[in-house]
Amino acid sequence: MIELCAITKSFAVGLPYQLTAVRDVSLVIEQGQFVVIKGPSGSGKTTLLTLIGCMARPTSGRIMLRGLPHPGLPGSADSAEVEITSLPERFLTAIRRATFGFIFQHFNLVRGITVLENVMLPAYPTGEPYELFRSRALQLLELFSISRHAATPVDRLSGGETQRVAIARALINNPKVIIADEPTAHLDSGLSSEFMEILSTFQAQGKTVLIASHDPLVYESSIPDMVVQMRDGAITGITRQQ
Amino acid sequence: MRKSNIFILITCFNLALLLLLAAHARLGKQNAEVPQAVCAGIVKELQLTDLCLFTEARYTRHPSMADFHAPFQDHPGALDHFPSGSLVSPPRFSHEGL
Amino acid sequence: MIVQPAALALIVAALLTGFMVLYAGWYGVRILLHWDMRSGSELQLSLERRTYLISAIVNFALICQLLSLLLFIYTADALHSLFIGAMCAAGTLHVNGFGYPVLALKIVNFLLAGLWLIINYADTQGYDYPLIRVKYSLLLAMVPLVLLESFCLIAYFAGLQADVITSCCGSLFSLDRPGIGGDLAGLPDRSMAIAFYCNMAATAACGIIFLVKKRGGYLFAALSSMGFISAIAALVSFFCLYFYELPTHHCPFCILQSQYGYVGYLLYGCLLGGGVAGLGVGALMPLRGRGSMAAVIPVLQRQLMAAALVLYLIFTLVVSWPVIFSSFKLL
Amino acid sequence: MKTTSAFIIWLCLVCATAAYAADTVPVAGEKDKCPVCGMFVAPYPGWTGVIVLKDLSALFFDGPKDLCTYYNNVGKYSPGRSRSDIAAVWVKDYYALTSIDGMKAFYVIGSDVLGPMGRELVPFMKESDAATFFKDHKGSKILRFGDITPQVMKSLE
Amino acid sequence: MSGLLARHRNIIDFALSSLLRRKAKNISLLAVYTLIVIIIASCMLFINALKQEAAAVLKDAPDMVVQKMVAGRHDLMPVSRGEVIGGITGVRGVTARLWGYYYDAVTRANYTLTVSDGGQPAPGSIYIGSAIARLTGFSQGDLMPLRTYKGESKLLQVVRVLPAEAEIVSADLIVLSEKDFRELFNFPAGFATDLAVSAGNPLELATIAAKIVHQFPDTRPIMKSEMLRTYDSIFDWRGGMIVVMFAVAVLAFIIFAWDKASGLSAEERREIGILKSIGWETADVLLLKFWEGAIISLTAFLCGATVAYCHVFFFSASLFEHALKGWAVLYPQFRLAPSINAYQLTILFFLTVVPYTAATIIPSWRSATVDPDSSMR
Repeated sequence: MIELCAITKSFAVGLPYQLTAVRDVSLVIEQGQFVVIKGPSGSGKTTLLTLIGCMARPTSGRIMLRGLPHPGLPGSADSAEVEITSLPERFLTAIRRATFGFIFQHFNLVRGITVLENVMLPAYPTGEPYELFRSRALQLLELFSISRHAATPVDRLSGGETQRVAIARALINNPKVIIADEPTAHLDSGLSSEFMEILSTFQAQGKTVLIASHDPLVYESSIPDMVVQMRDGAITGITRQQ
Repeated sequence: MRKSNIFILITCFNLALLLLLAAHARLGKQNAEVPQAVCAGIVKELQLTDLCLFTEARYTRHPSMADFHAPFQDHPGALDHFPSGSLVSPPRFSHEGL
Repeated sequence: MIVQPAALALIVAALLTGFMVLYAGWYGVRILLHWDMRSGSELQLSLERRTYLISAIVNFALICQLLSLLLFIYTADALHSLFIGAMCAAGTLHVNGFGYPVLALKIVNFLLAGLWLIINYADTQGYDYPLIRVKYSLLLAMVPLVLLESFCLIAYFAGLQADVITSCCGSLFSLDRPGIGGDLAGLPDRSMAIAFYCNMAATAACGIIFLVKKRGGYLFAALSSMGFISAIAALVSFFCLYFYELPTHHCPFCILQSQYGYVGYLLYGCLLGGGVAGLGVGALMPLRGRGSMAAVIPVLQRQLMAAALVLYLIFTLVVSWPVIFSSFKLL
Repeated sequence: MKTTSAFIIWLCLVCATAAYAADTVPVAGEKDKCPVCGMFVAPYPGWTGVIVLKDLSALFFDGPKDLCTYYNNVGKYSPGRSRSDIAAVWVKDYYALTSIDGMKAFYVIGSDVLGPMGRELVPFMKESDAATFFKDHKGSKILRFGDITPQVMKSLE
Repeated sequence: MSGLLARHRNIIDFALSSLLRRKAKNISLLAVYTLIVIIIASCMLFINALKQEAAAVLKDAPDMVVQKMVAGRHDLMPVSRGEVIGGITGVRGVTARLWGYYYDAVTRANYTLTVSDGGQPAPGSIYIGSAIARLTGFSQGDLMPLRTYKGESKLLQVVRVLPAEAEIVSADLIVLSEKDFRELFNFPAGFATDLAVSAGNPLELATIAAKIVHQFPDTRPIMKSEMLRTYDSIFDWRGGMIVVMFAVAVLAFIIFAWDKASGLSAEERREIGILKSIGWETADVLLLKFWEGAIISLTAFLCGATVAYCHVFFFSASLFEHALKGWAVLYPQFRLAPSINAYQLTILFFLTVVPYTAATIIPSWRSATVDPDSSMR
């Protein structure tokens, strides 16, 4: 479970051009939920995702993780509750690596290296034996039927293949939460619905899925459990689907 | 093969090469004992004091026999032996051609 | 001034470490002044990022320090032929007043940098930056010492004049010479050896007690520091004689030469490593109550203690070897 | 008759070996160690002293000081032997570095020249050499072999 | 422990991938770096081999040479002083040395003429060094003309060419008889160039030298240890100067390396942003940068040292030949006894790898602190 309590994130604090991207947001996301955050661009969706995904620390407010892995911190059981707002970057990164898988707007693959290497990248600094995560990466490629491209540099892939590589990379460390930021912005309708289908299978596996999007194809689909509406950094409404 | 393995192999190969060269040096030192003994024999027989490395001036031919003002001794144009002494040639004197 | 590749290499290393440590010290001051863990401000974030740079720099400085300590001693040893009367490093270092201070500072700085890295390691294991002030105060203490060392090293090489008449180790470490060398050599050899063995035994006992009962960390640190000093004293006054098989030669440097199989590097390496680890145990003692450190430090202390014990054991075995097995006998 | 000739042959042999013992000085090898202090002798050829026993075995010393220590207390270092077993004593003349008869040499003590074992008895064949050395190197006394008593040895420690 | 090792290996994998992606840039960096290592290493190996050669060859040089000085210059030494010096206690023997220089206007080379103490060769015949034989074409049995002090030509028969392997001490030597030597230069009888003194006990040399200076204040004794030390300091000095000169090259290279490490392109920034957002920590990126640098410097260091060794000992340091030859006409050809040791490699490491590493620390850190959320913006 992820719980946000009165989260505010400001940039350039104390300067004339101070900007508050997220304002007093409180939200509870249960394990296994499929959540879409919708809103126009500049509404603070992405900033909220970076805060939840342990990439940045809020200016005020608290974020609690419950039942999620948190390596290096006391309380070894995953059921323990961790307050992540004031952790050093080192620990935030460790949590991010173990808990979250990210899919970015432009997929953000590292150019010039192969598909396989791109998929394995998040596992490199974990110190896990190479053979282990390599076979996992090959399985994922198999799952998304792109194994034949394993040794191809990512620059040579088509849009759909790139998307699937990005998803495979998000899954390499076996995360409990998948975070996707405007994943369908550059995809045609066919690929977008394929993408949603794939994500819904993750939900079926018990993973939490968190998407920021202003694409109607995403938030009007029947898949999400909850749609959070944002405007100017604040939540303006929550729609739950049964 | 993993890239890191290739790198480690290449580095090991380089190190082995260096070790091989160290072994070569040891061997070469033994082989050099004979010529060095010949040299030492001539040094002893002729009571030599210096190596014949640079024959251009007496302070470079016999550095250990030269004195403090040696650079001024050979010809008026001789500059200090380093660095210009080994790079600049002396002026040509008229009496040399005779 | 002696222009020689090894001297140049050492000067380059000294300038680099001096400059880097000064840079680290400057940010150390800023961290001490502005550190506020609860704040998520940009200043705090940038300071947190600086800590990575500073530990990278001290890491670099420590490795540099260790290598240059070895290179310095070896160079001093290799240069002895340039000085009349010098037989080994002892004479070369004695050529001018900066030689021995450089050596002492190098050893002290090595110990301090090792200590800093131990504390830094413990600190990075904690999620609440518990040791940040301790760590950066220690860094600030190191800065002037490292700068002084760099200065002394450059002054030493700048002041080296070939053909200076110096003393050889035989006279520097002879019994009737006033000064620390003579005092060390003049210590009663047998009782020094006994003191050394007792000290090592006590250190080992204390370490084992600590490992089992988790008590007596301060005592261990004190004993291992004393062990460090008594090991050097015993080496100079007693064990050296067995390595040289000469009843009058007390030089602590000649054992670094090839005739003695470079055994000195092994001995001093063990001693320095053991010293750092032993001091680390003591330095961590007062810190183990802080925040998240309660879980981290005891584990680290046990590892350090084991390392110290193993290194001291190797040292003891190596120095005892010739005493037991050589046919040479002191009268 | 037979016994006489055997005796003569025996006498010749003894004389020959005695002559051998008196004339040739054994040279220390790489492995020879000083029986008094255990040091290797070979690195200090300029100081090496030799004692040849009657059975022609040779003992090497790294300096005249250790040689005299041995000479003053033979039984301690070679159990079962005594001073009477010694056939010849050789030391190195300081100036010439040649072996000379230790019994007839002149020894300077108290000088500023140190041997491998520190303060030394510096041996000379000629008294005049000893006197020069005495003056050059600030010696304190010139001794003959017989003057080297345990008390003198004590002063060298 | 194995986890730590696995992490390093994984990161090396990626470091190699990212180096290979910018092949042209990194290979040129490696090439320049290797070249600098080669030059510095060749210089150090060459100098060290010469020092060792000097020590090995000159170990039987005279214990001490006594020169007479007049107005700050060498002057002829009266042989009679040799008897006085021979009387000093501790002196084993004194021999008068006769030697000098001869300038050959035809070849424009300086020869060293010396008289052997043993009375060889006989009057009218000479031995010549092999470099002279090579330069002039004279060989055994030929008659070699030398100009006397009067300008006349004196024909001397070459009876022996000194062995080629001894060229490092004898390249320019002409050994002749005392009679010929004195005739050639009108060298006054009763005088010698200098005196060679041998001592029974080398420990006494200092005392003997002091006594000689006391007796003849206008003389200068040069002990063997001083001769050997002269070579040590000349070579150290020259080696040091060459290293100082190449320090400029190292400096330029380091600025280049700094620039390379700190001038992050937009592409590189983006990549590091991606790495950090997918779970690489600042320390991991630092490690990545460290390994990128270490791979380059380790490879350059090892290859450079190997090539330098081959250059100096297999190709007789042919790149340095011209700089060393200077304007000398006679240049000895010699092969140095090879030597390489950990000490030299450590110095080389300090002169090349350590500055490079230091120069890349701060830029690496700067690139490692790209915000993880930068790739989301």
